[in-house]
This record gives sequence, structure tokens and C-alpha cells, in this order.
Amino acid sequence: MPLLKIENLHHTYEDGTPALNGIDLEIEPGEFLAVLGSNGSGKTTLIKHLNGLLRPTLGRVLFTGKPIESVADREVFSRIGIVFQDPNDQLFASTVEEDVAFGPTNMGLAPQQVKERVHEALHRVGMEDFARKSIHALSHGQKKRICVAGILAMAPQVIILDEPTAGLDPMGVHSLMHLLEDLNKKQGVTMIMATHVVDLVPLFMSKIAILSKGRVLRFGTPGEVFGDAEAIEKAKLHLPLIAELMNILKTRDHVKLHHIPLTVGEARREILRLLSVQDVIERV
Amino acid sequence: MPLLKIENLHHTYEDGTPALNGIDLEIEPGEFLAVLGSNGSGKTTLIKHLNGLLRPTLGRVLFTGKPIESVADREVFSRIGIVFQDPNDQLFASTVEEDVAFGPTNMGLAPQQVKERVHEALHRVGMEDFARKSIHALSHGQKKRICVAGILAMAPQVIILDEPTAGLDPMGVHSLMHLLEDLNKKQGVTMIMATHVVDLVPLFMSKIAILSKGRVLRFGTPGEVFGDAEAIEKAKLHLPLIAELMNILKTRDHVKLHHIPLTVGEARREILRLLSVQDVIERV
Amino acid sequence: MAMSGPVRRSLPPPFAKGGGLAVCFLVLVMGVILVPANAAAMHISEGILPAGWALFWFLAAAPFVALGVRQINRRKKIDPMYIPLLGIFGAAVFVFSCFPIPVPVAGSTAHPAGTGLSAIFLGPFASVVIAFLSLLLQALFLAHGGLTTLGGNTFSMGVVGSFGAFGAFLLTRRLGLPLFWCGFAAGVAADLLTYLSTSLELALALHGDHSFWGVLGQIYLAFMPTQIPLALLEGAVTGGILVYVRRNRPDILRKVGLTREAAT
Amino acid sequence: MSGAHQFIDAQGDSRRLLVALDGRVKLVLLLAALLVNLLAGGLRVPLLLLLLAAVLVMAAGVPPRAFAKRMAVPVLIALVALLTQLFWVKDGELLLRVPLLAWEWLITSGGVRRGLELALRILGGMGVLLFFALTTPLPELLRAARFFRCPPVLVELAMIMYRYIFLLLEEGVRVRNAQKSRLGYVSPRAGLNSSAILGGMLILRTFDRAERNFAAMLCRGYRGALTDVMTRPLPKRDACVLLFGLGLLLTIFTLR
Ligand SMILES: Nc1ncnc2c1ncn2[C@@H]1O[C@H](COP(=O)(O)OP(=O)(O)OP(=O)(O)O)[C@@H](O)[C@H]1O
Ligand SMILES: Nc1ncnc2c1ncn2[C@@H]1O[C@H](COP(=O)(O)OP(=O)(O)OP(=O)(O)O)[C@@H](O)[C@H]1O
Ligand SMILES: [Mg+2]
Ligand SMILES: [Mg+2]
Repeated sequence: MPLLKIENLHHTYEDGTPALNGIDLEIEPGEFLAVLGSNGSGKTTLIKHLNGLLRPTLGRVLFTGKPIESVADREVFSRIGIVFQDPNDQLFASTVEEDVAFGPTNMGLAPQQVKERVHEALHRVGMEDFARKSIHALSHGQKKRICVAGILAMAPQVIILDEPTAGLDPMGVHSLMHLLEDLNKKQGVTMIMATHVVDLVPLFMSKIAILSKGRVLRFGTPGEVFGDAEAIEKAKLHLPLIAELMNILKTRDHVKLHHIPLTVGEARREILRLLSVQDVIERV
Repeated sequence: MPLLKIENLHHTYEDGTPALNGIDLEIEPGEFLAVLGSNGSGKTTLIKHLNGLLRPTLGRVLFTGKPIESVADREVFSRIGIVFQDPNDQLFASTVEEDVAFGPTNMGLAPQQVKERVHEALHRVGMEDFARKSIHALSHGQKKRICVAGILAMAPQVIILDEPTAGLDPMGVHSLMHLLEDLNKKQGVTMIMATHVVDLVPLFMSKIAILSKGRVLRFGTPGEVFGDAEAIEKAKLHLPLIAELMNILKTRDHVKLHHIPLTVGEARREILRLLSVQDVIERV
Repeated sequence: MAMSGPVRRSLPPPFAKGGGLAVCFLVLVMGVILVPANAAAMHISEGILPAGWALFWFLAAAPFVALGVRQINRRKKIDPMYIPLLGIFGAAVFVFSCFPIPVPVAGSTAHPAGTGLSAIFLGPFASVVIAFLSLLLQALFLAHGGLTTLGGNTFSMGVVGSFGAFGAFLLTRRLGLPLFWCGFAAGVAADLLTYLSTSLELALALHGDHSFWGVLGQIYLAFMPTQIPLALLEGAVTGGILVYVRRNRPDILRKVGLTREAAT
Repeated sequence: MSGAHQFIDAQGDSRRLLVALDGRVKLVLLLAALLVNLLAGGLRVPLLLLLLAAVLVMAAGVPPRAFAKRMAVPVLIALVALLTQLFWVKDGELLLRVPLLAWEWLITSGGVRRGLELALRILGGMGVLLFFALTTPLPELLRAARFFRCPPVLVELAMIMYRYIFLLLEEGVRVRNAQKSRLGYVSPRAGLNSSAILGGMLILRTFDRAERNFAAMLCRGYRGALTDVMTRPLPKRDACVLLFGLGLLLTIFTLR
């Protein structure tokens, strides 16, 4: 049974904007799903349906087979953690420590345990030195990290992140992505992440859904989806930079590539293969 | 005379955080400067000094040779436009149109002119269909575009952008960057842009300043700065992806590269050069 | 002033609409800034009411607060978003009534009450609770007003202010006046009634050997020059906000159950 | 930007005993002190309380200037109160006749006594209150309130309000800065227009942000009890402080 099943989901905002126009998706336990799409394509709106913050205009969302509005709030919120797009929407306590402790405290953990979790979570996002700092005195990227820490501290089974990497420095992006990968691979946490950074996707995600105008345009593995240049174009995305380079080499310069590599590692192997042919020739 | 000159700038926040610890920088008219740095390195704090929103604890900022606090507000704010990092810090009117019209109206333009400018600015960021929409009903990326439009409509001589591309879709990033490049090249607008997207820098910027812990770690052209892998590492950045690939090929695999290409175009040429050597051999 | 410095810098002006209003408003702000004792104690200060009167006003205000709490509890169960709604109006009342204008007689200060707004949006009972809490927070964190005088202040600003404003609003709606004027009436009523009852409380407690009525009259006279313009201003601001909200965010009016008002 | 947060948060050094003290103890002592102040009568008790408050404020690590400046207003109010009593109380022997235009103002010893009493009562009470305000963080206080069976919804609301006051002030500062950077206050006319927009938008923006924030709280398991009931036993140190404090207040009361 899929963990989350979205059936014919429509959402029209009060002012008449049709933000979602029939989304069908199934998310299996343990998956790492990337939701890609241009600005205004409906990613945030979709995500807000996944824990019941918004109610569908039509269609429904099933969580472990049951309509999500019929599952107790307490269960939904403790099993699904959401990192919002705008950190100012998410942080509300006055200090970092208090904010991160909020979720675990509400889960009824003992103070000592809460403390440990807070420490652990802050450590994981590289913010342990900021525990006592006021939230309003953090930089934007620092706030985003605290948002993630607040969810990590609750140890949910599903983590949904709305552009968690926007505004993080490159090192922060990498350590966050590795952290998420770890959680996903080792602890089986299901991950759903809306993002614009196509370069990350092939490195970490197992599935991609491309949204466009409130519909799912493509759904599949990175290889499948990025193979479809037309869909990518249509969704106002572009190929990962490496793929772009290799694609140009292949299509314009007729370099003989077996496939289009998506990551630095793959590209390196491919280029070496090409060059080693050369080496061989040279040696001959 | 540099357009903006920053001399020994220090800023310590009220809670004692030393955010800037002696910045010296000179920004020439017509330059396109990238400010890179990890989260919390002081980019936003620096930018807020450049139009006098924050006052230095020590040191000073000169605008066309005069201390910025001695220049009339009207002149500073009409000649220097700032796009804030968080769109909610920037947008305050109730509809898109009203917000974009705010600056030009205050400049004393005639209503007709204001209207034209608003239309033009919205067109440039691809949001002309949203003129009448409420600000609070926009998606995050849409808000970011409106922020840029609000500044474009004022046609300032210096545009300072604090991570304008964070949260934009890839197509949006490219069109924004080309728009900024156009303004910079054709109309001579001086650009200062804080960003984390190292991949963009070599394509568009003429100068880079890397901040770390409130100090300028490196200042120079992209070629110079990205040549210094140690500084990049220290500032928690990484090389542009293409540069990373080529760097690995060069250092680990001992592929004979003349230099490290930073962009797709450069890399393509370099790879073709390597392969054509092979082609030549093959043909031989 | 270490404390009032930040207040002055950071307190946003209250809510105004239109140019004329903004003028009044700037005058008000200038006034506040120019008066040396700008972060003056609000309401009746700690220590002014003798124990007997303090207790009396606590008893007088208690039933209203209790009823308000009951009502809030009930609505909260139906609509979880009711709490943030209350919170935001509470914050508004708090900030609103942070613009004190010292009155040279009677050891109290004049200031806008803000309860007109909360009474319209939340109803009088919830508004009493909101006023009670913002007075409490002001006493505890700004040392404005006082704890033993909390009962007295709640009675005048919360009970009399809210019910007066709500009554005025209902009445003017009945009469079919435009939304702005209904808000205006509510604001004026909230403000004036609050001060009438504050003066009453002061006169009852402090009149000494003078006749109660004489003292009451003197206090009214002292409040008059600041309070009348202030009441008009508060009325205008309250009306302005109502209209502004209707124009820009009718959904908020709908949310708080003023739907029919929004339609007119 | 952070001015909003400084004006209302506790000022003292959080490591010192007087600031870190259990909220329940503080609340009890505060109420006891205010009652003593109100009931004692005379001049000596309020004066002692005022001195005590001043000393304690210093001991808590609050800059003396902060205390002195915030006491300025109560002093003003106390003076005014003193004056009114000189007017309104005619008791005891006549001390002074002050000619006031066509009329004569009689100052009596009873008036002076009552006036001084009232003035000192105000100063004593405000001093104690200010000490409390300057050294107690709100969450601590709310936990204490829950312990004393305050209705949970009131505690919850107080906490939310407290938070939203900052939101409101923060939004105000943000909007003002945004307007300023786009020539919002360069001319009186622009200033007027900007203030009007600021005023109008402020409540709407704060409302939206408050709603989104609250949704985020719900997502993290918030169920209305922002502060758990404080069940932990009173630490010995705090119990001692409580006993000592009550003893001190009793002593002061008997000195009247
Ligand atoms: N509260 C709202 N009221 C009305 N329309 C809205 C509201 N929120 C979003 N919309 C509209 O719905 C559409 C989808 O918005 P959504 O926020 O889901 O986009 P998104 O994919 O998250 O975009 P981004 O990448 O910019 O974050 C957009 O056109 C937006 O303008
Ligand atoms: N209002 C404030 N009060 C106190 N400290 C602050 C405040 N604003 C920022 N800081 C601190 O100053 C340092 C620099 O912050 P700044 O916002 O300039 O960083 P930044 O380079 O813009 O980071 P980011 O990439 O995350 O936006 C950070 O350590 C931050 O915590
Ligand atoms: Mg979004
Ligand atoms: Mg920043």
C-alpha cells in the first residue's frame, strides 16, 4: 500500500486561482521524491495538502490508506513533518533552543530527552553554537537550518521539505542533502522535497514528479524524466548543468556518448572512457 | 572615483554579534560584483549599510566620495535600489500593481509614466498577468519576482540584490540574470549581488568578493578567485560544478587541461580540444 | 530612556487611513515623542486605588472575564484558528494602548484604547478578556498600570469600553450608517466611555474631603483637552481600519463573522 | 530591527539568582509585596519597599540607568497625585495659604500627609512591579500561572499575544524599512501616504503571518497547552528564598 496516495486532487484558492488541477501521485514508503516545477506551478499548495493544512476542493489524499482528514491530527502531525518554504512562517519561539524543543515537548517526551534531541538536531544542521540566540537575530540561511532542525527533532516517518536548500550556502546544501539521504537510506524515512535545484536531483532522489500548472507533467526516475528534454523545457526547468554540457557535446558536436551522464561522477567516467579510447590509440 | 567605497566597516549587532569586522571594498561604476559567502558571513549586513539602513559601528561607507549618511535620503534611495533577501521584507502594498508603483510614484513621476514603468517592469520579470493579484496570494517565487520589478521600476543607477535567484525556477534564474546583464552592459547600471549560486558567477559577474566571518577573504575576477581552491573551501563554498568536474579530471586523472574551465561553453571547447587530438590521431 | 528609546524607534504608528487621518496621526506621534514622559504609565497606576476599591473593581470585572473565557473556550473547540485571531487583536490592543499622553491631573494617562476594534471583530466578551490580558502584560512587562489596579483598569477599558463600543456599533448598524461611521462610533464610544469610567474610579477613591461630584468634574476637565481629540482620532482609525479591511481583505471580515457587513 | 524585542523582554542577567528564580516564588512574593504596600499605610513601608526594589534591581544585574529612567514616569505620577491630595484633602491644621488668582488655596497638614502617603504608595508599588518586570521572563511566569490553576486558555492566549506583539512590531519595522528604501519618507506627502499604507497593512500582514505561524505550530503537535503544568518540586534554594522573602515582607509590614 502506498504511504501517501493523492487522487485527482484539485485546489482552487478563495480568489479563484486554480492552483491544483487534478494531481494523481503515489508515494511509497522509503522513497525520496523530488517535486520539480516552475514558480506558481503548485508545489507548495500540493505540500500543504499532504498534512491536511489545506483541504481539497475536489479529490482526496490518503495516508496509509485512510483519508487524511479522518486520521487524528496528532497522528498526522507526529508522523509527517513539514519544513515550510519561508522560515519566518515556521519559526515562532523567541530562541533557537525553544523553537527546536517545541515539537518534542508537544510529543510528551521527558525534558532530558527533549534536551538531547534538540542538541542532536542542532548539531546535525551545524547550528549547535546558536542554541541561545534569538530567532529574529539569525541570518536567512541560519533560519532555514533551524527550521530543518525543528523537524528532525521530532523524528517523523515522512519529512516533506519545501525548497529547503534555497538560501543555504553550497556546503550547507551538501551536508543537508547527505543528512537527508542518510535518514532516507538508513532509517527508511520517506522524503518529499520540492526544489528548483535540478543539479541535486540525480544525486539523491529516487523519483521525480514534475508539476506544471497544477498537473503532474512527468513522473519517474531521474534517468527517465531528464531523458525527456521536451517536458523539462515545458516545465521551465533545465537539465542539470553536467547533463547540459554532455547533451551539447552529444547533439551538437556528435561526440559518441553511450548515455547522458547526470552527475559529476558519471561524466568523469564517460569522459575518461572517451579519452582512454584516445589513450589506447595513442599507445597504438 | 569609486562609486561606493567601504572603509574599515565594522558592525556589531545589539546583542553583541560582530557581524562585520573590517570590510574594505571599492565598487567602480558599471561593475557587476558578486558577494559570496557562507550563511551568516555578513552579506546581508553589508548590503544594509550600502543604503544607510544600518549604521556602522566603526568605519564608513562613501557614496560618490561622500559619507553616505550625509547624502540626502532622496538621492540615496533613488540612486541605489535594494532587493531584499526575504520578499516579505520588501513587499508591503496590498496588490502587485500598487507595490511596484510605490517607488516611481514617490519619485514624483506622472501617473501615466508610473503606469508605463510598472507595466514594463512586470513584463521584464514575467509577471504581467499578475498585476491585480493580492501580494499575499502569490507563491514565494512570484513574490521574489515582484521585488525585482519594484526596483526596476525605479530605474536606479546601482542595483543591489540579496540572493535574488533563491527560490526562482531555473528559467526564471536565467531570464533574471540576462536581464541584469543587459542592464549592466547596455545601460551601465552597477550591480551588486549576494548569492550562493557559484555556477552563475563565472557566466555573468566581472568581480567577486568572498566574505567570511565579516571579512573580505578574496576579491578579484572569477578566474582569480576560483583559482584559489583553498579560499573557496574556507568560505564553505564549492567550485562551480563544471569547474569541479574539470578539476577532478585534471588533478585525479591527470588529464592534460590547459586551464580549469568555469562554464559549460569553456568546458565544451576544452573537451573538444582533447577529443579532437584524438580525432586527429584516429584520422591519422 | 533606555526603555522608551527602542519603543519610540520600533513602535509602528497605529492604523490610519487616508491623508487626513495620517496627519492627525503624525501629530499624535509627534506629541508622544515630544512629551518627555512618553512611556508613561498607562491606566491607573499601581498604588493609587486603596485596598477596598481595588478589591471592589476586581469583583466587578471578574464575571465578565469569566464569561469571556467560557465563550472563548467554546469557540476554540470549533475553530482552532480562533486563538491566533484573538492573539492578533490582543497584540493590536496592547500596541494601540501603548501611546500614552500624560494628563496633568489625577495620576493617570490618556491614550487610545483599541477595544473598539476588538469588540467589533471579536464581540464584547472576548474583547474583555483581550483587554484584561493586555493590561496584565503591560503591568508585568512594562510596569504600565498596575496589578492591584488591574481590576479597575479591566473594568473601565475592558468591560465599559468593549460593551460601549459594541453597543454603539450595533446601534449605528441598525441605523444603516456606512461601515466607516459605525467603526467611528465604536471607536469614539470605546475611548470616551473608558475615560469616563476611569475618572469615576479615580474620583471615588481619591476625592478626600471634597465632594465626589466636584472632584469627578475636575478630573473630567483635566482629561477633556487630550481625550476629546483622541477619541475622535480613535474613532477615525477604527472606522478606517474596518473599511480598509473590507476593501483589501474581505475574507478576514468573513472569517470573523462580519460577512453581512462585508457585503454592504 | 531588534528594538522591538528589547523593549519588552526581561533585562537582567539570566544567570543571576534573582532572574533565574522559580516563577511561582516570584509571583507569590510580588503579590505579597504589593499587598503589604497597599495595606500598611504610613510612609515608612512603601519607602522601604522602594529601596528594596532598587537594591534588588541592581543585584539582578539590570543597568541602574534602565531602572531609574523607567521610574521617571511613576515619579511624575506620584507628584501629580501628591498635588491632587493637597487640593482635595482639608484636614488637620492649616499650614499654608497660597493665593491663586482670585482664589485661595489652603494647604493642610492632613493633605500633606495623605498626599505623601499616596505618592509613596505609588512609588513603592511601581518599584516592586518594575523590579518584577525587569527580571522575569514571560514563559517562566506562565508556567507559574498554570501551577496556580489559572485557566489554561488564558495562559495560552497570553503567550500567543506576547508572541504576536513582537510579530506586529517586527512587521511594522519591516514595512517601514521597505518603504524607506523606496523613497517612502522623502517628502511629507510621501510620508503621509506611506504612513497610511503602513497603518492599513500592518494588521492585515500580521494577521496573515500569525495564521501561518499558528499553522506551523499545529504541524508540530501544538494542542493548546503551550506550557506544561509545572509539577516539579520547588528547588530547596528557591524555597529558602520564598521563606526569607516572606519573612522580610512581614518584618517590613510590622515596621509600619
Ligand atoms: N493564498 C492564495 N490565494 C490565492 N492564490 C494563491 C494563494 N497561494 C498561492 N496562490 C496561487 O496558486 C498558484 C500555486 O502557488 P504555489 O505557492 O503552490 O506555487 P509553488 O509551486 O510553490 O511556487 P514557488 O516555486 O514560487 O514556491 C500560484 O499561481 C499562486 O499565485
Ligand atoms: N538583528 C540581528 N541581531 C543580532 N545578530 C544578527 C542580526 N542579524 C544578523 N545577525 C548575525 O550576524 C551574522 C551575519 O548575518 P547576515 O544576515 O549578514 O548573514 P548573511 O551573510 O546574509 O547570511 P545568509 O546567507 O544566511 O543570508 C550572523 O551570524 C547572524 O546571526
Ligand atoms: Mg512554493
Ligand atoms: Mg543574508
